[in-house]
Amino acid sequence: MNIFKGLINGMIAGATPILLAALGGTYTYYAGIFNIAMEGMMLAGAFGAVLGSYFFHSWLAGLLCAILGSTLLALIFILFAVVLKTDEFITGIALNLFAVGATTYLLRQIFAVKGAFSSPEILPIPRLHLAGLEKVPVLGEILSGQNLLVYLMLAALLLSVYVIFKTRFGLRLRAAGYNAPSLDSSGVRTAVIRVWALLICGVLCGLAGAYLSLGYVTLFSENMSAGRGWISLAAVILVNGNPWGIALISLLFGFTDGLGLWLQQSLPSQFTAMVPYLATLAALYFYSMRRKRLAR
Amino acid sequence: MSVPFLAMQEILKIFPPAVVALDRVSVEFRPGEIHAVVGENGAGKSTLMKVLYGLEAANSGQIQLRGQAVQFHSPGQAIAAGIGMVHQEILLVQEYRVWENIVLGLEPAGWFGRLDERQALRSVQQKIDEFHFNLDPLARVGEISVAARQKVEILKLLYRNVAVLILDEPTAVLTPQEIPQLFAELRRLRAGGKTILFISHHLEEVLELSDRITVLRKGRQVATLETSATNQAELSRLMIGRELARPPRPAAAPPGQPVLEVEGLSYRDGAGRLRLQDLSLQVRAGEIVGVAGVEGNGQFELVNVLMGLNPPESGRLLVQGHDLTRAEILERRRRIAFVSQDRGRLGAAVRATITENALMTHHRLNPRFTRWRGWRLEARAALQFARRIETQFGVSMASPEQPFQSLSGGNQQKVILGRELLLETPFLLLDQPTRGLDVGSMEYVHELILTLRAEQRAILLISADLEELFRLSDRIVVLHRGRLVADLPAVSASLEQVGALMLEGKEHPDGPQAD
Amino acid sequence: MGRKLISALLGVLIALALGALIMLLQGYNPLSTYAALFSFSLLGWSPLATTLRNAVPLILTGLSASVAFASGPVNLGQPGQLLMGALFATLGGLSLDLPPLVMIPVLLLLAMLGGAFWSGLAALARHWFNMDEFITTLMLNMIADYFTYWAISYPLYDAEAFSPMTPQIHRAGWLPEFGDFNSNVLVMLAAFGALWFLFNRLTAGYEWRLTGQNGLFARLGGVNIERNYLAVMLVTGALAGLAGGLVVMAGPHRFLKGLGANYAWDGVMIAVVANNGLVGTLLYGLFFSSLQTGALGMELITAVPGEFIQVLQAVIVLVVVAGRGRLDWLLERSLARQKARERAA
Amino acid sequence: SPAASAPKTEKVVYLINGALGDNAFYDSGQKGLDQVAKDFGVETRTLETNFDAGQYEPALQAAVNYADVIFVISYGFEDQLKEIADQYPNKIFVNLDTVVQNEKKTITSVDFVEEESAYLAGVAAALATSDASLAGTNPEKLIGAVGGDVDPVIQAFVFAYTNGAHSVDPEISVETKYLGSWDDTAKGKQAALQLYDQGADVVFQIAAAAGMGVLQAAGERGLYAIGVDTNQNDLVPGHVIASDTKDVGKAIYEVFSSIKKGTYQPGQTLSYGLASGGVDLDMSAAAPVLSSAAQAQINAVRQDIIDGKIKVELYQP
Ligand SMILES: Nc1ncnc2c1ncn2[C@@H]1O[C@H](COP(=O)(O)OP(=O)(O)OP(=O)(O)O)[C@@H](O)[C@H]1O
Ligand SMILES: Nc1ncnc2c1ncn2[C@@H]1O[C@H](COP(=O)(O)OP(=O)(O)OP(=O)(O)O)[C@@H](O)[C@H]1O
Ligand SMILES: [Mg+2]
Ligand SMILES: [Mg+2]
Repeated sequence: MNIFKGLINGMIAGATPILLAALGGTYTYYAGIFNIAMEGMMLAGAFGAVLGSYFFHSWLAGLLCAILGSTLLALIFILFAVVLKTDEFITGIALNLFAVGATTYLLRQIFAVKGAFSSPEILPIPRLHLAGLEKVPVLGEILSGQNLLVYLMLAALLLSVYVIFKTRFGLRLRAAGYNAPSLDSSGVRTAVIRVWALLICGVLCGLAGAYLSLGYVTLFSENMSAGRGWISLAAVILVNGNPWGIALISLLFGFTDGLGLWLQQSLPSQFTAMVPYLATLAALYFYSMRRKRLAR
Repeated sequence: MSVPFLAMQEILKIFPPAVVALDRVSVEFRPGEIHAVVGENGAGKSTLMKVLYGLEAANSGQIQLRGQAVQFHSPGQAIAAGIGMVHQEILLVQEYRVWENIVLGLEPAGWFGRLDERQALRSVQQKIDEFHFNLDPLARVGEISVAARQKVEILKLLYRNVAVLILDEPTAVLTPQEIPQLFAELRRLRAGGKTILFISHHLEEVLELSDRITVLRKGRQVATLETSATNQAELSRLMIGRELARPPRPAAAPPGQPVLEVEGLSYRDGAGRLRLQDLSLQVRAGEIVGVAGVEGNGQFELVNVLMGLNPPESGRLLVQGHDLTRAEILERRRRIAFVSQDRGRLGAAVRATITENALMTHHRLNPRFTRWRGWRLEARAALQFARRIETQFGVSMASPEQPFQSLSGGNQQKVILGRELLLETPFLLLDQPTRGLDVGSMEYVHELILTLRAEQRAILLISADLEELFRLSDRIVVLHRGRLVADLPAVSASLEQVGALMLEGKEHPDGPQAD
Repeated sequence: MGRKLISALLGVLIALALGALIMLLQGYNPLSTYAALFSFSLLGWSPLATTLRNAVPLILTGLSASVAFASGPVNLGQPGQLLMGALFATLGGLSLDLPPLVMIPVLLLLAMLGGAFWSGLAALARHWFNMDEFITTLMLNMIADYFTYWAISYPLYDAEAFSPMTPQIHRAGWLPEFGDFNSNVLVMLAAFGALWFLFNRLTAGYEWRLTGQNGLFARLGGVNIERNYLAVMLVTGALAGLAGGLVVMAGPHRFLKGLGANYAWDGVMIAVVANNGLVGTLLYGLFFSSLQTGALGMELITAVPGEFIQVLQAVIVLVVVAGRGRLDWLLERSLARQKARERAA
Repeated sequence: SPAASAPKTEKVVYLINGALGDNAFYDSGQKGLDQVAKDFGVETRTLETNFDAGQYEPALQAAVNYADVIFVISYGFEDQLKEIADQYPNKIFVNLDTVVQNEKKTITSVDFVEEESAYLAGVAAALATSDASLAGTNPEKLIGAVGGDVDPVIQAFVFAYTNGAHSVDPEISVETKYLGSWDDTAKGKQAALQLYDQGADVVFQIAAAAGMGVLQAAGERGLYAIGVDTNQNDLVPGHVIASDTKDVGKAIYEVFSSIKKGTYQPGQTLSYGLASGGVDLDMSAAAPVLSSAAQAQINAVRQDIIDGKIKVELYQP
């Protein structure tokens, strides 16, 4: 039971940052932006979170600074890809490099440390104990007591489904991706919609980063996004931006990540570490085959 | 006279580096008139309207609406001021339903920006009823006819309560039967007080519909006339600067052996829909067969199956007796030359050089262009070949090494024609080879096609322009919903007859119907 | 070409100026920092040799990305292909012992085979299952990382070592050095020449380029798109693999942990700033190598942290790419303005 | 005369294969270096190569161009170190944590006997997991370890840790998870959480920066961890029972002092075990977790090892 609960909790923990960032990617996906900068945005968010929490002695300030950090990257993306019309792929690659360099550089300049920065002064984002949920049999233990950001992630998921498919903004957002000239000639500037999409993506990636550095653990380490932004991107592309599909893929990834560590009892650790990536490939395989079948 | 309703004054528009699209054009529009703008391809008609609609910024000049100088930086501002535009190429979101497309940008919304679907549907239905448009607001735009899409575009503007409607070549995509219906709708709108700016190449249409006509030629405003005071000959002279004399069609030599033989060809698309159904067709040497049909009735699929982009479900395809039904594309290209309607997508790699574009296919079929058993390209031969196309087809270019995209549309088409004709294939598939060309280039291509017929080549010509079909074809076949519904000798067929077949799939329709 | 060069130089200068601004804000002296940076990478034979030597993997992975992108496939798998190339070369170097004249070419071939094997997996996944190489190559990077790590931790582990690494390969497989200069540069130049010839003179290269610009057009022109896709993936994989082989054969002469750490996105980055041009990739590869090589010296002399170079590289990429074409655009616009003024007068 | 041949010692470089900021191994060396700079007034620089094999040789070259004395943690570039040391026989090379010797025998190696302290860590873990008075412990005889990589040094740690635990109670089993990463803290935490879920009460982290996640997991679960390399007992107060320290800084300081004093001899291998204080199990904390009885028992084992009464088995790969 404990072990099962541990696996479920591990799955939630692994899925949260990926799902948050991927939801951000959904907005840019529907807006017709090829956004690969989620990795960098997440990292900037993680750094901002620690910075804010440490200096203002408040996790809320940390959360805000996380959003600020990744939104800053989103703004650079906007400047180059939307205003100056630089290729989006290139902008994304450069921003990812920039995020790694800049956070490492600032870590050294601000905290005079390298590698990782941890301190009791960094206040983590609290867990939420929901009295009502705790009483639910079996699931209660899992449903309650998760990190605040886990609940925020759930809210973001539901809100995104609503915003994208049920609101005026959502209609325009999807039109921006389907047919930008049509939207423009309808009197809505596609560029403005894209700016909003990127800003929302920035906010969500900021939350994802905050979860990494203030939620799951309480410290910042260099490159701590560790490829999760890429997995988010893969998730978005895999299911064509469908938020429910993204949730599924994120959970799958979170699950296999934890499973990998379990499998070490019978396999060398290098092979178990491959499991999430193999799972992503498998998901891609099934998805491609399904698409192929549908096409026939 | 008092202040004009809407006036464009001294509009100058130069596309970098130096294309003067509009050369100090001044036009006034009156309230409640249908004002036609005519001119050859590239005369600047679309550009003028785009400037008015806030899609392009003029270099100088100004626009006055009811005496007030206005400046639109985006279509949104133009719409807010009561000016709306239906583009030459229809701009709708295919994935959306009709009502979604109509309200896009001006959606009724409730709390938290929630899209008020019921309210939206109600207002859309109201507009549909008000203007007697026959449309289903819940239909998906990707699945309705072109004429219906155009109605959606017009409704979209009416939903925004614009006073001025700009229609850029609205008849280009319609069949002869659909045009009167559109005109009736436009007249109704005029009666309701709307001002309509109407762009067309077709002088008969313009003369029938409009109150006044502005003629543009090479970016200059040549004249603005009362329709009642002019005629086709005068307009045509103003547009082209000379009288257009149609050369008589050379008499056809008796056609020879069958070259293209299509037997019972069927094709099903990815979604399982039957797109081509039991097609049988022959084109003989020295014969031009025209394919008529409303866009989307299988032309696209026919081209794809003939060229080997999609495998047919059943049936056979033979050229000169060789079975090419399942042949590799390269194998087909030994016997089929292909000119597509979409130069940028199918006909060329626009960023590559002219030489590189000219060489395509030849580099595999003609050993002259390679050395080392085909492994290495013979650069000099390729260059000479490009030069040959330049002289033989009268292409005006600075150098064969310049990017293909730096050529004008007409010259691009000439390079493509040169490449394909010099393949010396017995059969040619021409898919709207004059689309987007101006009158001069169009004449050239037409003559070339007739010359090819004289050389005993077999030609299948797909065109949306019925006039072109009648002018060039020996026989006309009609595609309707993926079936060949008629095979008529061109001399004895009438425009109305073919139009009816295109729309209804049979002759003598009981009345025009869009969907 | 002239205008392209000017716009590139201008971009780099603006980026360096932005870097100087950051340093000023942080209280460093930009002039002495840049002086230290370039004197440690370019001034003198030994720094120059180091720069050249470090440039080899950058340029080869850059060429791999350039050729792939220019021909269509989005091969982002250079890091993994490099590792597999290095592993294959190491395997060969451990198990074979031939005279150097045979040994070196054999190991280079093995390296290319390793890279091509890895990119070939992605290509086949696309060919058979229609799986997007953009994602498969990314995933295969991670898998190659762990796989090679396993290989050097267990089957190939050097019993005398303190961290995961293989024993040294046989001496015959070591690339000869001429003074400070390592002959890996010669191999890279040979590969560059061959690639340039292939891309610009051979029928295959012509087809790849036109497919990259417009695949449908090429397909209709009779080009065998599928076969070319496979060929491009294999060749670009082989290039990245060669990079890995050269890293082993020129440097530590064994496969050790962290071998490909730094080349993760560098190849793609260089291809992107060079706009997928081969010559541009060569030049930018040298330039980025001089930045990376000089970073250590900069840190030693001026105490500006080496991470600064990473920031600077990203700024260069953005400025150069955003600036590309902007010069043309400005020029054309001013011409149009001038003409408008003439007409209006 | 010794004065004439006294080597130059104005500039000192500390060159490491990894990166500072691990709160542990590399940082401890940095502390010693800072002390050297302060006490002897020499110029010091630290070069990090971030586990990037491509940087090893250039960094080494830059180091010899700049410095007179080079302290180096040379995992991964032992070959290059030997070569360079042969080329520059007049420079002082001190290799830390492993034993490396060049042909000219000029490299001095500092070898830490990590088995001795890890053995003690095993003893501590075994005592803790069977101590019912510690809050949260269960009767299961299971302890855990989280390693960064499967490499010989980490395996040596685990080997001795296991032996130490068995010396207390042979029925105790040791579960180990490897992260394949030295900096993914989230993964470190997840691995530790799984070990706690399996029933372990104590987890020994041997994963540098990623190990921070292990310590935080202990805090979250109200269970126990053992830190590594430096004293990490106060990082998560009340949950780190001890730290297996490796005082790289002390070694740097002592070797540099010997150079200054003129007692330095190149080519030696200096062994830093429990006896010399190079490695230790540090239980001091603001609020120590282990009972004084347990501490006394551990201290007794330490003394036995120093006195040679207990022979700690060395790991053989
Ligand atoms: N974006 C552009 N950049 C450069 N030149 C352009 C651009 N758009 C139009 N032009 C040029 O401006 C001129 C006028 O074009 P415009 O589209 O207004 O012609 P048109 O009269 O609408 O022709 P058509 O009947 O083919 O629609 C042409 O020479 C065209 O090539
Ligand atoms: N959309 C466009 N974007 C950029 N340049 C364009 C565009 N359309 C046309 N041009 C350029 O404008 C110039 C004139 O084009 P246009 O198509 O009007 O030529 P034209 O005078 O009609 O010649 P032709 O009769 O051969 O078609 C060409 O050099 C072409 O490259
Ligand atoms: Mg037009
Ligand atoms: Mg034209």
